[in-house]
Amino acid sequence: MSQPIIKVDDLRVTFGHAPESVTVVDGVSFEIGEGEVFGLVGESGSGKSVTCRSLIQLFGGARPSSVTGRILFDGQDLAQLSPTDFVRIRGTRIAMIFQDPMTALNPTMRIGDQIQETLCRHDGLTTRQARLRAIDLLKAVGVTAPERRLDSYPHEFSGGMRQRVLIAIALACRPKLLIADEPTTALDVTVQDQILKLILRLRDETGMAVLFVTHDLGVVAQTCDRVGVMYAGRIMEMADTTQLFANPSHPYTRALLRALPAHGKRTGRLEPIGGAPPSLADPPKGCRFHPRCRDAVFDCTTVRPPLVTVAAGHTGACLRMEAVS
Amino acid sequence: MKLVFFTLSRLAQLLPVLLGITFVAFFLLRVMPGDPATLMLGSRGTPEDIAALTRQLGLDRPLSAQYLSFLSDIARGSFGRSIAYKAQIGPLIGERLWPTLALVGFSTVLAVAMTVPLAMLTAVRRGGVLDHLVKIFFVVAMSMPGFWLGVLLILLFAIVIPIFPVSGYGDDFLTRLHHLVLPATIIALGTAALTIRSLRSSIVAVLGADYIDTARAKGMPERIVLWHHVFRNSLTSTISVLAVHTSWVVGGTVVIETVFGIPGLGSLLVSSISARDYPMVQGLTLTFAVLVVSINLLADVAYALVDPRVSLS
Amino acid sequence: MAKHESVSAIIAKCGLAGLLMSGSVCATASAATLRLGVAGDALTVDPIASSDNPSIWTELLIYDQLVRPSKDGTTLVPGIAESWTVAPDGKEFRFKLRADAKFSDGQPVTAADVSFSLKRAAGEKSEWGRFFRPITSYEIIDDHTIAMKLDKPFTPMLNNLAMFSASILPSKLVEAQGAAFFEHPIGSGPFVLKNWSRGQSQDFVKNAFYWEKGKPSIDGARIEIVPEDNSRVLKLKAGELDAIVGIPFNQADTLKSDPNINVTVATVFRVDMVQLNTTKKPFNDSRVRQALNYAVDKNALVKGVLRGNGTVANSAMPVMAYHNTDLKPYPLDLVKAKALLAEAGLPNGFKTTMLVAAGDVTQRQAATVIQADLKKIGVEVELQTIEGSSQFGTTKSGNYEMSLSYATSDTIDPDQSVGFLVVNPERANAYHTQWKNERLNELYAQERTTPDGELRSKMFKEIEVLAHDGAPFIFLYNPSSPYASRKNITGFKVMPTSNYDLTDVVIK
Amino acid sequence: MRPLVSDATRLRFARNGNLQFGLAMLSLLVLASVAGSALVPFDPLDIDFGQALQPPGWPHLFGTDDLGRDVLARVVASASVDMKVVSICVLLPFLIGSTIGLVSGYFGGWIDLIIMRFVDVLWAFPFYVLVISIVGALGPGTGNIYLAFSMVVWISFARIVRGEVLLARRLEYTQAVSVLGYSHARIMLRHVLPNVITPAIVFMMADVVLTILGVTSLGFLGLGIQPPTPEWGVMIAEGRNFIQDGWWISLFPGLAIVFVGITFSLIGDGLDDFLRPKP
Repeated sequence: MSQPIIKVDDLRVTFGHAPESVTVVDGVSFEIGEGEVFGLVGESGSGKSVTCRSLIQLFGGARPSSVTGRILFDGQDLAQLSPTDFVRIRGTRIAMIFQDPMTALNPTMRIGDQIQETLCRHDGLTTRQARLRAIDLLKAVGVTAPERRLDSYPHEFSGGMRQRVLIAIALACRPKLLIADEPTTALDVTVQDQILKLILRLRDETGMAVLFVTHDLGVVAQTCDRVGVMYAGRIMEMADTTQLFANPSHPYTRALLRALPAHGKRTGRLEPIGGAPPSLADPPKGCRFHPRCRDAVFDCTTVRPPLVTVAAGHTGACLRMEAVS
Repeated sequence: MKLVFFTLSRLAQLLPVLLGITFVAFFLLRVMPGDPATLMLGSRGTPEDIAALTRQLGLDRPLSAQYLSFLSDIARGSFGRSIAYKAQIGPLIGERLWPTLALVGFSTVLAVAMTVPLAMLTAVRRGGVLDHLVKIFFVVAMSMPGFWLGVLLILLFAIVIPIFPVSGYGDDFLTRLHHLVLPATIIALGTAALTIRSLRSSIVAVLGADYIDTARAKGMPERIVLWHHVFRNSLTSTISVLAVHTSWVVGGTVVIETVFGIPGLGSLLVSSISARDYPMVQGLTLTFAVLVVSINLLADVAYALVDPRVSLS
Repeated sequence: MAKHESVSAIIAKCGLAGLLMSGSVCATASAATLRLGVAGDALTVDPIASSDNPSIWTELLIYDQLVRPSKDGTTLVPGIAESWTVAPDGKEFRFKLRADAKFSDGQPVTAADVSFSLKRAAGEKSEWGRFFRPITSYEIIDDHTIAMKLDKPFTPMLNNLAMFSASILPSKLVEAQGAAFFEHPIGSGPFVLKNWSRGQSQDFVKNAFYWEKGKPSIDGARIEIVPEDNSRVLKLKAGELDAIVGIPFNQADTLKSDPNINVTVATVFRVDMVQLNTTKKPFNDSRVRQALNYAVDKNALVKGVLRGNGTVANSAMPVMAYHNTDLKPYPLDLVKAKALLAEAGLPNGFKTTMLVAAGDVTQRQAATVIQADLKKIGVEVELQTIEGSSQFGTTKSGNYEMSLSYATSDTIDPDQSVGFLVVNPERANAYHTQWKNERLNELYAQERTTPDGELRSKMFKEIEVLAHDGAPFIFLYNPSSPYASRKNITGFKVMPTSNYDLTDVVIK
Repeated sequence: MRPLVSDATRLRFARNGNLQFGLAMLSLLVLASVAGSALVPFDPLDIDFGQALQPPGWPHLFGTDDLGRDVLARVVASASVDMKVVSICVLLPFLIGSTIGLVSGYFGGWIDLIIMRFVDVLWAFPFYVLVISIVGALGPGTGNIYLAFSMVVWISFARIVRGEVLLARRLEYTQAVSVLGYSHARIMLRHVLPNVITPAIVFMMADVVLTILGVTSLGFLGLGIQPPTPEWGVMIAEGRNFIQDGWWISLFPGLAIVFVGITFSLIGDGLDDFLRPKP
């Protein structure tokens, strides 16, 4: 792995106040190297989105009551930054694209203005310069006739086109890290494919790192260099993508893989595993997966399994790792 | 061009409503117990008098024929003759229309000026001290009868601290504005009490919208996010919220004009009712309804101007 | 043009200043215009179609009459006629018009205008025809001299010619324009109606051709319609008005303590009463009507409602010439009232309604007191508020049971009031009560042909007694009329005939 | 034995400050309406010129009016008058409007079309204009006030209930019961109505606030309840003429109206939370 651009260490995010507080992200650590695509995969509610939103400190409607841990970005501790300093990092060095392109663009603003806004702000371009640059960006993300489409409104675009626009906006100021929070979930399959290829191509061109959040292992296989599997706010297993698919060591990962209809072929979503994800308000003691784990033993219900190295660059959090693998 | 087309098509949609309005205004007086001629003349009007007035008002013809001639009169801009003023109703209403429009316009401006910033602030800092204070203030404001507040404000700001006129309407723009400050404020308070809550919740919704996250993720400072993104998008809901309350605002002028002696449609309505000037009352209810419909149409057009999705779809 | 601009500039400045300071700034800027607050707007300015006071008072500013009441209301003085003679047999009146009398358009007032106007006033469409029909022919002697002939003597004739309905109109214009004339009326009175915003204000400018030299001394007047009594008082105090009429009695004392305001209590020819519709049961029974009169505590009304500004009325007549001062008002006597009701077959009283003018404090107070008083003899009164201007129309149509009202005299001779209030059939059929007394009608016919003097005085006194006993009204009181002006105004006066005179007004 | 009120409900109530406070204010109001005249030692109709325009103090806590009547006695006496009129003016449109909305939404089709066109048209007439015109034409009096409010306000309830019915119709249970072959009336009353009426009930509380303003406005304009019956709007109108030397005549009845308004705003908000718990 190349030099890490971002290093997350023991991230913990809690919403609400005791006794009704919910810790949504509970001790997550990972790092992403320059030019690397790191995938976070897991069921909905496993804390993937909150994890990546913590990196950019945008939580939408609900603000967490506490965020602890260290986030080292490009040698800088993001947790130490004041909100105003953080504003400077967003859009310029860390950019983010969201799940639903249908709602992520401002409906009352022309596409061009939405792209130019960020250029004028961060790169100090004039409106004219920003417009030319916006045309280039739209071209780069594969929007045809960008000159004309700059003056359109979002509702005149298809979903895929809107996601391209959002990528253009995210990439406008050449960020070092792109956070993509399920960017293709809301799109249909053919468009999904185009968008994934676009992200990879742009990664190759710019050398940025990508944090790619998805619940689709097929997408992971196609896109990510390395992947972390999240369950109930914790990372269960982390490995190179090929390694993970070839040699999954955590029962949860294996359950996920079993649920894929045809291994390695990206066709569908995860099929549910028996049982339901636990409530984070009252999580199971010990390993959080134990109530649904077919290999669980008594210790699993009391001891929190530490993250241990299985092989080079491959870690897992399971007490029975050796036993089961 | 699209906007013109939009306006015309909305207008076409409104035609049945306008027709319905004439229908209601017409039958409002016909469905009342007793016949209009007797009501107007009183119980001692001689049978000949009643017969003559009945003929004069065309009440001896079938209702459908009366309604048709009522419609054709309106089409020719005639509302009939006022009993009290012994003159054509149209010009009398025309004269009184402007003070009411000014009052509605001014109070709407004030209501917007109160609603937008307060709704913004309370939405952004929801649960805060200001949020609670504003909420309490407007629950109280909504419960205050305008005529009572009018009396108190006259005492306070026209007598104890004489900075506003006691009543009446000025001769030129500035004096009129001066005369309208207190009445417009009262109507605006009532309106804002209704609008501020709905606007606050729609701003809260906008604040939670994905595109606001996008804007923030772009590195836009909070100030710009609020004014460029939140404001413009909540403007559409401001407009629709205000449009919903138009009829309340317009209706509010009736009592307030009477309190402040403003020679508008509302005070004319009240005095015409006391004077049993039924044709005038009929013309005025019609005018009020058309006014509400027109303002709603204006709101629709404004909505289309602000939100590109409307006129194009 | 230049003048026009400067006027609007001044107005604009006033507006701005007004926004910053207060309304009173405007007063000093347009010092020569009197701002007068009144309660109601005129309905028309056609003299023969008016019977409401606001219309009448407006007409008296615009038009002149041949003669007019003196300011103390005791005699008649020259109007547009500088002199007149009456034939000894009372059958001919000869008027000499002022040579310099002109209408506000500069055209002279001629004898032809006089005969046209009075014929019109006596005509079919006139509400006041009976007042002028005794004149059977006119003789235009020259441009400025006219003689009127009567078949038989008619004592109130000269008084009637002093009424607003006898206003002299420019014959050519009225004939040419018809009803449209009254949209922009031309008269020879002291003021010209320049602008009329219905329900809001009337703007008058002074008639440059007015015959009385040096008058009016103000450039114009703006009459503002402020229906609410209290608002009118407040606007005067705030300096938004220079003068007001119709001050509620409770405010008169408070106003007197204001150092910037002069309050005057005018003695006017007015009587307040409750009209009783004698065509409706039980008001057709005189015992019931008398019972009501016994039940109302009029002294309390004068003390509590009028604050002492008035006297208890003994009959339906204003206190003026020939008034019967020996006649005692109905005393408060509940026992007698109940007995009378019992006699009439209503020992437990009855339910009824009473019309009350909206927006008039005094009327409302009086109505509430009367209501409480009548309840004591079992008469339940439901009040119905009604716009003052339509109260007349409603009672005229007979669509009422009781109506709290009042009457003022437009002349200084009691003939008008008698004819209006107690004679039936006449113009108002005993002020819409439909009460009828043959002896009274006879006396009315006689007094009209009897020359002024002791005999006529006796007749009027008997008329009052008859009205008192017949009781078509609950007789209440003869109120005075407080009016007020700011200290910088002099010469503003309310006449005994209740209209206001603006010709002598000076603004300092 | 099963408790009448479940623990969850009790907890929801315990946490609902708006509702508790509103109900406490309401009980004060009810007390004043029912027993008020017994608590004040003056007759609201007693005229006494000697006591005219007494400022608030002892024994006239709220002062006296221009005719020497005790303002407190009148304010309290008005409570029963106004609250009775307001209740009827709210209940009648609620019943009429909810029924029409239920029928309109349930049957749909041309019935719905005609009713909703009519609602659209009536919607264009400002509330005050229509109420004042109708009462003006019919003449003052409580019966005519009820009629006017019923004619005007039902449209709000009809709209709300119809909208809810349209939502409910899509839900499976109504489709299920209609398969069972119940009569329309039974489905509407037993199955649809309970599921759609809550928003109408919540709006009814807000409507009380609008109605108290409407009813007292009529009184103020002289079109409502007629003197000498004490009524807050009439009292304010009467006191208006004495605003300088008798401000208390207008002030207290106005405060009473504000009190009613706040009471029902709180109850409305509280009921909204209570009946429609949000996730």
